[in-house]
Amino acid sequence: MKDKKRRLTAAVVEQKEIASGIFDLCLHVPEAAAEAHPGQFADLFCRDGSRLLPRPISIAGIDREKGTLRLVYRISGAGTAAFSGLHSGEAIDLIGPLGNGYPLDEARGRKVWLIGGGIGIPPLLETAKELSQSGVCSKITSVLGYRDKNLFLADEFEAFGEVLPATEDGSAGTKGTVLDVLKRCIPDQDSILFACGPTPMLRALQTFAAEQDLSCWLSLEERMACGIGACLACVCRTSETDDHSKVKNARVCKDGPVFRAEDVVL
Amino acid sequence: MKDKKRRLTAAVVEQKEIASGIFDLCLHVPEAAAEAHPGQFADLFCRDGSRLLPRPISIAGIDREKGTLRLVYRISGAGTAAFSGLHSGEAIDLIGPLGNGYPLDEARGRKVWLIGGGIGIPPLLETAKELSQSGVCSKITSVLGYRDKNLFLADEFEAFGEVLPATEDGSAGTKGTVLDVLKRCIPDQDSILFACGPTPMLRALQTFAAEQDLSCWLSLEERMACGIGACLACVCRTSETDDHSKVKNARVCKDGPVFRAEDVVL
Amino acid sequence: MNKDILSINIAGVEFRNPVMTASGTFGSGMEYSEYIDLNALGAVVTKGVADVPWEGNAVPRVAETPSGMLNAIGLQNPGIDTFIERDIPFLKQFDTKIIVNVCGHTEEEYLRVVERLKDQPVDMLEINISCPNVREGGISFGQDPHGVESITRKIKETASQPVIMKLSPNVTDITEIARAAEAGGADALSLINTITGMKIDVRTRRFLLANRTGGLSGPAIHPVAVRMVWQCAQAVRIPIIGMGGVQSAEDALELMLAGASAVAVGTALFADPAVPLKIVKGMEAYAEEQGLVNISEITGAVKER
Amino acid sequence: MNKDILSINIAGVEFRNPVMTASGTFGSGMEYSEYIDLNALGAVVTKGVADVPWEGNAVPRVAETPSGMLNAIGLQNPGIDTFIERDIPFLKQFDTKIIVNVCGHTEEEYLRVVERLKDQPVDMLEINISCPNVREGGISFGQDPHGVESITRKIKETASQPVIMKLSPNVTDITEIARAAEAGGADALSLINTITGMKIDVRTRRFLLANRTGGLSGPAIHPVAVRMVWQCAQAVRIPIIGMGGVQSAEDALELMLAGASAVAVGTALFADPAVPLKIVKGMEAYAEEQGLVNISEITGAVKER
Ligand SMILES: Cc1cc2nc3c(=O)[nH]c(=O)nc-3n(C[C@H](O)[C@H](O)[C@H](O)COP(=O)(O)OP(=O)(O)OC[C@H]3O[C@@H](n4cnc5c(N)ncnc54)[C@H](O)[C@@H]3O)c2cc1C
Ligand SMILES: Cc1cc2nc3c(=O)[nH]c(=O)nc-3n(C[C@H](O)[C@H](O)[C@H](O)COP(=O)(O)OP(=O)(O)OC[C@H]3O[C@@H](n4cnc5c(N)ncnc54)[C@H](O)[C@@H]3O)c2cc1C
Ligand SMILES: Cc1cc2nc3c(=O)[nH]c(=O)nc-3n(C[C@H](O)[C@H](O)[C@H](O)COP(=O)(O)O)c2cc1C
Ligand SMILES: Cc1cc2nc3c(=O)[nH]c(=O)nc-3n(C[C@H](O)[C@H](O)[C@H](O)COP(=O)(O)O)c2cc1C
Ligand code: FES
Ligand code: FES
Repeated sequence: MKDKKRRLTAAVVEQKEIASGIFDLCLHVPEAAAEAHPGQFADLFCRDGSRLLPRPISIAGIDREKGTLRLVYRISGAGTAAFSGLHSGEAIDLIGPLGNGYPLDEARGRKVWLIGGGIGIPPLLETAKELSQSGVCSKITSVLGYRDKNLFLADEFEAFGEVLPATEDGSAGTKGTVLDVLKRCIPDQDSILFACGPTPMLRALQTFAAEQDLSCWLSLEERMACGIGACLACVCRTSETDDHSKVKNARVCKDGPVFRAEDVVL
Repeated sequence: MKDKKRRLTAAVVEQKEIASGIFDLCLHVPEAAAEAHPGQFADLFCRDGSRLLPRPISIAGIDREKGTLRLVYRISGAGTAAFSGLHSGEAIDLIGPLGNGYPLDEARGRKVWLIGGGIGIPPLLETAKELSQSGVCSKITSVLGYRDKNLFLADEFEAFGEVLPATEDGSAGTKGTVLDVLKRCIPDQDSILFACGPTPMLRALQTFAAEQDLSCWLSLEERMACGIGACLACVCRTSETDDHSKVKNARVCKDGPVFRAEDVVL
Repeated sequence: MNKDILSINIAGVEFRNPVMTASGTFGSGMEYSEYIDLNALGAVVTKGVADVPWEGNAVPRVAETPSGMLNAIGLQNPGIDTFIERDIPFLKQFDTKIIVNVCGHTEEEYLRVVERLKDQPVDMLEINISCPNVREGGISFGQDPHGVESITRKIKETASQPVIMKLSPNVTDITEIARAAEAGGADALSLINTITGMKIDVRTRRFLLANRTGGLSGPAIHPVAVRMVWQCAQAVRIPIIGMGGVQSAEDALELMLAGASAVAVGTALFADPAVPLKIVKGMEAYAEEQGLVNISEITGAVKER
Repeated sequence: MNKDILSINIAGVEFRNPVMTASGTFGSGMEYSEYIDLNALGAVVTKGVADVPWEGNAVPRVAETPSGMLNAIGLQNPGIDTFIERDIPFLKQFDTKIIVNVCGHTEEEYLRVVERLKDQPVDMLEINISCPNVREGGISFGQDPHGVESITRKIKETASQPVIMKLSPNVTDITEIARAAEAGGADALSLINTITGMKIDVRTRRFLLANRTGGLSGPAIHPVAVRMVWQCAQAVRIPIIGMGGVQSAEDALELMLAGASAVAVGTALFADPAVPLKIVKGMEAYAEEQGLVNISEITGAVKER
């Protein structure tokens, strides 16, 4: 019988602040690293007993040999603030990997466009790396949206193909959003889009992909409790009745977080 | 205007386990050390936000020059278990010193008997030290009750006078309790007793002191919330209606923890 | 160790141990079966099921609170047909008891589900008359003693399995409701369901939950659960399944000392899926330490100070 | 900064800011005055006072629970004579409002206290009809709408100060009680008092509190307080003072957005005596950040998502 999954204790390898309020955390947790795929997430627990629910954080890097996972997150409340205080050697509990991840096989022979906005950028990094290593796709272009000229992680994407940044304040790359970049250099029919970012960006991208008739996959975010598909907290509206719920509600944590753009209602 | 008292942050100087489950904690917290008297206590806060109430721990040593307090405590639940994991340099919050402390002046010219049971022993150590340093009393005898032959702190009491240990299992000193020691060598009328320990011990001592007509002071324990006299959680029954409550209830945290034996009903 | 030290009996049903999952936190066990061995549980209590699929509420459906959480799932469920086709066969693979939690907007809806379950291989029914997140029915049944007695009686007339009535804590006098359920013929009681609460985001000034209010669960409500179990244990003779904030063996034992025959674990699963099994182990250790022949000896055994 | 940005008015009484102390957690302020400047508080709400001294319950009177605590002080108090002689003169040294919390076993006892306070320099009365730890009277008043209306009316007839009725959360429908208090002429409502809970020591199998049950307070109950304040704000027109688990400016603001005109801080004082002043500062910062002219603009200003 396969070993049961369980709450794991990871050791902090290192952590650094890579932009204001944005932290890059490397965890040694071989059981999780062995199973992880790009686009999946881990659910991190707080040490403070008054905060029960885990915090979902996307997997930004996987080193199966070293048994490490890389997570990049923004401080946005008490839990992430506490994580940011973790030092090398300290422990943090988690469950994972969770969710489906990006369907890398769908990229076979295609031009891949990775579209990331803000704190949605990190999971695309491991996606780029694995696509590139497997040689499955013909080309990788990363369209990355930032607030300002602190283009965290952008340099790492350059190893895998062209990087087209956009900044809200126009301080680097295209002034505006990732959509402004895409509208300038429209992906051709051979393309596939993998995206992660804030809902307004995903919604705009969904419309864009529909208009251009492009294959597009979106990674969604929703408030979660169990993280594994049992509690039905984290649903998103779907276009069709899905088989699990028998209503038009898919679970972001289990059926997602990555969905085909045309399958979800944002 | 005098500065207001407040929740203080102490730095752990060092901590060691001096007997199984019993920890000796030295804290750098000059504001509290400057004000502290033997027999008072500090109220220690847990870092875990789910545990709101402070833990009262008696002051076992005061170094006003170094600005440190020494606390000796037994693990008896989640809070003390968490304290036992504190390392040098880490921070812990507290309020204090709290309560009245032993009336050292009452010992003037008398033979002092310090009667401690188990985890009630530590606060008597600073009491012994200050009595000895001030030279106010004529003699100090420490009657210390332990479970077994791990006579924690007993060696330190020896610097201030005779030490008469009792152990429950008879593995050291008198077999039995502190009462068994006292019944063998009954203090004379010139004596004053300062005691701290479990309620059954204090009750027996109260009876003994009444029978022998001895001046005796007891340090009581009770469940607390505020620790400063406002919430009326920690009352003990008194023989007379007291002035604060107008009923026969004194506050252990504020009016005590040290009471004249005849004033309280145990 | 005495193999049967934890075995208990409620309304004629034998349970391996008194540790169950709380309805709605465990689905029908599929997802958690990757994390824990369902055979080690006293029972799986399934998510509430209605006569037809329910969509539930809009998101966000959950919010974290100090030592607890609010949920307003709104009883999303795939309906009794899918449940019978998919969930019951799944659970029958395991050697644990199956308790099906039933919900509805009206008496008729409840009865339709109970009717459909009549010839199904499930061990007990748990009737949720207390879900605070359904506006039409739900809460009104659970807060009115007459309504509770009447619906209990009708369900008992229809059901082929023993019936547990699950009570809402959002009432002035829980014993009144408990007595009404007993009078209606309930075989057992489950308590407590969630306490209605609310959270507001002060920056956006908006309700955190789309449904505005949600049900508070988790350790925060444990003292209320202990109190209500104790009150009901004084008021009725039928067995009680206690729940609300159980996250350790101690919490479970507290509910049993207060009067529960078994306990369910809900929110604590989200913090650690292995919690139910840890509780089983902790109970075993306690039973031996306290020299019990069977854990049921502690049910209601709390003493005055 | 606008000096009056936090000033509020409840029933004609002007408060420097909306932050008060919760009755019973602050005594009459003497002890906490060593820790905080009472002049910086909107009001001091005193411990419940009765017509004669009360002994309160046996110890232990408190127990810790996850993110909360249980108390069963049992309204120990020195009686109105001592209160008038000692506590009111003490409080009059400060430039803050004085709200006297009144308790009793019977209507007559309440009225005797209210009568004695008639010519005293106190700003408001808060009538505790909801203390769950007094067996004779207390809870029955607070849980029955007729009782609430009747006692409110009688107190209003006697009192010379505006009257706040303090409600118990241990009811099926808090709005029914709130409306009854309003109908009886209450000038304002305070809510919530504590939720009844219990804790058992599983090793000794004994109740942790001598009184068996106690009142749950602290952050654990905050979501319930927000919900009840919001419900009552929809149901009545009189102002509400919100309390229950406030430990930060955000918690306080949540209650105000839900409909409270002011807030009180209780249990959080035990974790940090400076909390009320930190809340005042946090409110100031929020008011400026959100561009408010006065903090009362946010009372009841919660929006749909
Ligand atoms: C699938 C998924 C992947 C994510 N990946 C990342 C990532 O790689 N990097 C990153 O910085 N953030 C990511 N997020 C968002 C991240 O989960 C939240 O920022 C985080 O939970 C906030 O926790 P907190 O304790 O700081 O905030 P608090 O506001 O104190 O959290 C309170 C509760 O709300 C939940 N919550 C708050 N914000 C969010 C949110 N945006 N989404 C879901 N739950 C939320 C928390 O999990 C917690 O249960 C992801 C979210 C999801 C759903
Ligand atoms: C004036 C005074 C002085 C004390 N001095 C010492 C000392 O020097 N060394 C030492 O080891 N212990 C001392 N104690 C006892 C100590 O306070 C408790 O052991 C400690 O609070 C237990 O906390 P916990 O989190 O480990 O246990 P938990 O059981 O998790 O605590 C839960 C709650 O109960 C309270 N509590 C539990 N046990 C006691 C107790 N015996 N007395 C009062 N409150 C309790 C805790 O403070 C907390 O609020 C003293 C108690 C008092 C009242
Ligand atoms: C996410 C979630 C969903 C729930 N769904 C149901 C349900 O469908 N039917 C029901 O009777 N109770 C439901 N409950 C209530 C739980 O079964 C349980 O009574 C309550 O949460 C208290 O237990 P806990 O604190 O251990 O979670 C739900 C609770 C949660 C947290
Ligand atoms: C120790 C203690 C004593 C209390 N005494 C009283 C009281 O005398 N009168 C009263 O109306 N409420 C009393 N309360 C209730 C509080 O005023 C308040 O309503 C409740 O604790 C919720 O607020 P909190 O969570 O901030 O403590 C008491 C609460 C505590 C914790
Ligand atoms: S978080 Fe529970 S189903 Fe997704
Ligand atoms: S603990 Fe509050 S009065 Fe002593």
